[in-house]
Amino acid sequence: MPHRPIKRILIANRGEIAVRIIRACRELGITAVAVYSDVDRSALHVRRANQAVALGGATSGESYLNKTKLLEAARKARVDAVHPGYGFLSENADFAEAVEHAGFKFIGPPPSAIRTLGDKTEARKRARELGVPTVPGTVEPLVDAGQAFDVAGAVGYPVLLKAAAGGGGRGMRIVNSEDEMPSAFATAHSEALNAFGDGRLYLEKLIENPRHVEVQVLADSHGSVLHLGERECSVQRRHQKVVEESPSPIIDEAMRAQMGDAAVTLARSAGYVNAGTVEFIVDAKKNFYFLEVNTRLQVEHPVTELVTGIDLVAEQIRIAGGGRLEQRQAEIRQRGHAIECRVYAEDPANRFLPSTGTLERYVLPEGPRVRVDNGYRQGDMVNLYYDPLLAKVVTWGRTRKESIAAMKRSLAEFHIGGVRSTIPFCQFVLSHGRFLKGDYDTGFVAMYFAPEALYREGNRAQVAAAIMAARAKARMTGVAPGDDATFTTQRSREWKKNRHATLR
Amino acid sequence: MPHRPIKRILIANRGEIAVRIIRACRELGITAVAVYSDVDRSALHVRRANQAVALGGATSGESYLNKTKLLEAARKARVDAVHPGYGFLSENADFAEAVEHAGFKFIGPPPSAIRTLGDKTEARKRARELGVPTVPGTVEPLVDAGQAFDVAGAVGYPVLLKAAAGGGGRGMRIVNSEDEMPSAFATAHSEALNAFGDGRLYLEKLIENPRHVEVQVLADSHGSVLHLGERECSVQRRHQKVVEESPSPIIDEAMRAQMGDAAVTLARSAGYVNAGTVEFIVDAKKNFYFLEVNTRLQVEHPVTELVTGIDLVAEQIRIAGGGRLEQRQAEIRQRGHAIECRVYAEDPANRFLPSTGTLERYVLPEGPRVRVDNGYRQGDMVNLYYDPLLAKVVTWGRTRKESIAAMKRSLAEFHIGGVRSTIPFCQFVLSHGRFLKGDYDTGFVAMYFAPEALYREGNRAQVAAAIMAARAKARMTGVAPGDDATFTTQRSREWKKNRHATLR
Amino acid sequence: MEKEPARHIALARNEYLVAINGVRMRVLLNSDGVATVNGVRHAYDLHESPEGGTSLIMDGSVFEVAVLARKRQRADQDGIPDASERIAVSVNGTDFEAAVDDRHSLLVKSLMKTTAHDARSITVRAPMPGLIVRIEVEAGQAISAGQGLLVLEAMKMENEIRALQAGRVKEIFVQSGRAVEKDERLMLIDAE
Amino acid sequence: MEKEPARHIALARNEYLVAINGVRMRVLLNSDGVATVNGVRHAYDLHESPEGGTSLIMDGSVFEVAVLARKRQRADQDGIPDASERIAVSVNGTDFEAAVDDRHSLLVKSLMKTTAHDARSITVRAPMPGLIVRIEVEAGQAISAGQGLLVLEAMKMENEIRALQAGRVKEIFVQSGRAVEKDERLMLIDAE
Repeated sequence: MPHRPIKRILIANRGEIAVRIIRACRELGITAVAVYSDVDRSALHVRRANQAVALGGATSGESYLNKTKLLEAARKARVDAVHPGYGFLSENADFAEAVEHAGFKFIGPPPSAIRTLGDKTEARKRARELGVPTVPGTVEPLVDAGQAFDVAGAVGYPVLLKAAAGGGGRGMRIVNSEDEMPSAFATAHSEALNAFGDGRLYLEKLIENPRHVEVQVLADSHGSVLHLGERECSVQRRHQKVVEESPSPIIDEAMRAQMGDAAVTLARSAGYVNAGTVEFIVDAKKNFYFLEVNTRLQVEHPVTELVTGIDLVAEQIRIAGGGRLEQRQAEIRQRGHAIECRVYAEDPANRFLPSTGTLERYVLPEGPRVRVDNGYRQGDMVNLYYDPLLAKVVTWGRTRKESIAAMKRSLAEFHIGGVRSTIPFCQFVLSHGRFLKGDYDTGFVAMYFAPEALYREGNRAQVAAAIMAARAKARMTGVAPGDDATFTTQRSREWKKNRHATLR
Repeated sequence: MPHRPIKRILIANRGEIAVRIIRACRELGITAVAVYSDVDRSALHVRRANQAVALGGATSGESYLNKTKLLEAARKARVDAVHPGYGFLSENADFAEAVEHAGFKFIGPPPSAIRTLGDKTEARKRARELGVPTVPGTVEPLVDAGQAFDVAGAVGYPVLLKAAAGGGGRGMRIVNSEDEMPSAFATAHSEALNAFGDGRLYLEKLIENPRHVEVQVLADSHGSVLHLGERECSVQRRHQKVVEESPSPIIDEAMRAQMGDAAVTLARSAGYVNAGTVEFIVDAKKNFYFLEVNTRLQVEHPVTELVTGIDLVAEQIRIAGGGRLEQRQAEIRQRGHAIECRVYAEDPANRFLPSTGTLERYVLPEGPRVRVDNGYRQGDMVNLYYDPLLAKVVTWGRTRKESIAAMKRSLAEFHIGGVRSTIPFCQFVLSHGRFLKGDYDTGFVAMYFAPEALYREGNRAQVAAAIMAARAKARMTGVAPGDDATFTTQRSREWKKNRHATLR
Repeated sequence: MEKEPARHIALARNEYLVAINGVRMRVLLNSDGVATVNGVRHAYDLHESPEGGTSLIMDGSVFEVAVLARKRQRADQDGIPDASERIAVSVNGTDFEAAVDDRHSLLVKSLMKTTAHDARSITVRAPMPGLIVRIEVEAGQAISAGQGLLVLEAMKMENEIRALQAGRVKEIFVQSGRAVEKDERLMLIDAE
Repeated sequence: MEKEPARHIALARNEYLVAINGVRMRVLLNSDGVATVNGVRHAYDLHESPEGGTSLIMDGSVFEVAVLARKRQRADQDGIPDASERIAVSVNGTDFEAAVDDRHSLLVKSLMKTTAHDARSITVRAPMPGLIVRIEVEAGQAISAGQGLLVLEAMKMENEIRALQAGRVKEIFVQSGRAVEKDERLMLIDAE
């Protein structure tokens, strides 16, 4: 099939990932066309694009999830290809198909590969067939809550209910006992239906507090499939990742090769093309089990980029344009160590609930070792319509110790005012002995984190805040510092004497 | 000699380099103490420090060049060491000595090494003795203008007059013929005297349009001396570097080893410790000649950091604390390619003259591949008192092509309003065929650059500016767009009819 | 000083009571550059910037500070407006929400009657802005601790709000499908 | 249109003459979202941000724009104040300095008499702000093209200002040691 060269790309996304893709386009000399909902009119991803097409609406359904509007925008802007980013329609095979039918390249895997590997149940079946280890549980989606009781009884509680279609923790519930099953099943089903339009669930034995380790895969349309090493993503709240690193502190060369081979085997079997991620859980004995495939770019892709030197988004675009992977597996080398901290508009002191408002202060870290993938500017509103990810801070060091030091320095420079963020939580993680030793798993947050550990500002910072607040109040009421200086030394005596004079 | 551990450092500098050193301190867990002149009271380097001591004054002489005040600040802040940065007192052996005598570590070479290698005349003599090639010219400083005539006659015009004490293009003049010698000698002498307090000059044959290539050296106090490869710095205006890259497009492994050996030999012979740079010029036949040693950190050190992964400032601090270099020469590897563009507050369309004012708009590039070492914030004043360097943009790529693409993308994102900058000049360089081919030398600017090449904004950008300006004027005068909509279609006829009605 | 009732504190004209995270500080602005906080004198240097952020150098240490927007006044549990000024300050990237009183606001407070508060009545408030997906109880219904009361959706996540203790639903202020603000009243529970 | 003298242009109330880098454009603000520039209609979308920078989407293309401070009015060569509004606009990181006229400023201009201009008299102005280090000529002195006139120091660099053509020094406005602003008059030269 002859490939039309990719000169113009529609980025069907928003926020930091849209900005990141736009940057790759600009470096490749490709015209980047942004789309925007009404509330995103002056968002950073619009400002950084070459061109922009309005989608209208505010909710995701009216805009970034609206296939018809997106295809219309692609036609209007006469693009050659569509990049879906992550989230939204990135794992939607129907959208990928519609994009290709409309005559545009979809920058991602073929619809068939999304269907085969994106469906968790199908993917698990395939993994079993290929000899890739999987966690005991259902192979087919559950028929009803009754079947859930039966299977859970067979593999033994605790078990995990998961959406067949989704990811990112939505439609996922831990069930500790029979009693919890009815409401857990109902909630997971409803969440899955709302989030993915598909309420099917499956069930598996819960491996308690595993590590979450994933392998990055790149495949071109000429049969070459590579893995780019692993990412350790075990620091999670609500089953969503917050801190990731590469390489994992527990994976050695041999295990990396084993997991990499498993990932490549799975991808190859499904005719996978473009970037994808094979997720595994690793138990305390370092046994790894296939979890699922994310048939798209991951939020945490930058840590792989920093250690391998490979630009995953640029590779995605090249692959979609029919290009060949330039490296062989033996040439992929990890250099040093990278960490990513996700900065969400959430209040870690209040169960990570979303925090909305205006970014009254928003100052990014700069300088050596740090990369910031960011989607906001000071003065922007953070609203309820979309994912609360503001930015990602990624640091690099020759050693894990160096990249942690760089991250702590960078997080201290990242000043957000007006909206709560996960920065203090990330600072907690980066200072915790378990994390520093690399000895942590997905139970880390539940086990060690308590909101009391946050905002441990020194007494001096509070004094500074008090002086600033008092000065602000004085300015509001027109009082100048020292207006009542006689009170400084001899308060009680002078008080009576001056009472009359100083009352306004 | 037992070393007191370095826990607190006074940074005797300002601007981006002070901020960069503060960041290294914070990553190493060291308390960073800034100093500031009156006009720098709220400068970024103060904001980023843990502590700050006022020096008072505005001019460099009253503040960052004032040894007494700096030593007093070091005592007051009870620091263990002083980092001089570059410029100011960084190459002043007397200051280094005074710092050590006052009981602080000087983060830089020993005063004896600064004296031996920092004095250009002495360094040239030593290089000749060691068999390192040098350019024909005087070995001793010139006695007077008369001697300058004699030597110039002997080696043949054109010749170069250079300050014995200085660097950075100050006190340097090209002399093409006898006629030019008197005024050139007077100006160079006067500039050198003002800038360095030392008017001595020397003279050498001008190698016309050489390349400027320098080698980074690191030496510890235990006898280990390494070189970290070269930097190509041939894009210069007024003999000052603007764009640098590593590796150089013309240096191969063999030449790198030769130049590296020469640099290490020189450093070792002078008992050099800490970071330093050995500068060479390279003629069209790839012969290299020793030029001078910079006994300090260079402005362009980040390109070396990006390709070697070594943090030069952190190494400087470790070395000053008595630490050993961890690598051996064979372990130093360059990975990929890095470029630096210096963003000066200068008007490239007007002979690179300084441009002062308020940074009404100051938006830094972000995202993959780019590092920004920056000293300013939006709203800051750029004044006449100090060096006009605002920030450095440094990009990395697996290949030179990739780092150039990342640089072009990053410069396009760097928005400065209110003050002219060298960004458009750097954009010119990054798009020039000669630069893209790597086929350029120090004659590049004189040969290819003309201000007409700048600000080639498309017609559409001008139209956008015109609309914005018209809207701003309308707002000032209280006119709303469409206020006179009748004029839109039938201007001339309507004009007379409405004349009365629309005149205020 | 912390236990002294607010109305008995005599403040100077340039003196303030500042409460941050439950810590009360008495701040006297002696002059421009000197403040006494809880009796300890602090020398500071502050140069305010038009761009918002600046540095406060206090006793030699640097704090990057910014005064954020003045918060709207919050009604307390009983609906009585709080006379204190709410000012948010960012210090080294952390937001501090300060309640600031001067002599005037203290006077206002001392004059306001406080309504008796029924400790057995619990107001359930929205922990975040969001959309009410469904309400799982009815007015008058007896509930047990941990029981789900309603489901709030925000940023595509459903969050179940549960009862902290057993009791009876007294009143429900919202309906399914409604968007609510953070801290908006959702239900009133009579605790057992 | 460019050669038409300004005073003969009839502008609508919502119409402007904008000169940028020597290019004159006639801008009609038809409505909020449509402008006609030199007869070409442009649809645009602009949402101004409180923080200064924003994006203008014009005919589908994005321009990151900001209106910078209004420049002080500049006296022209003959000391007559220029009635045009000077407005600096940043577009994609490049500053554009626009001279904007509306119907009123054009009227003012047409009423102002222009003084005859002596083409043989050249004003030497400071190319940048700086300090006069030394003056190398005297009033009345004959000078040749390229001859050094004075030395201006800025940011520790000495910059020699030289004569562009031969002539005679008519007047010197500054003294050694004085700080000067950009564009400040330094000398008057009678050209040969």
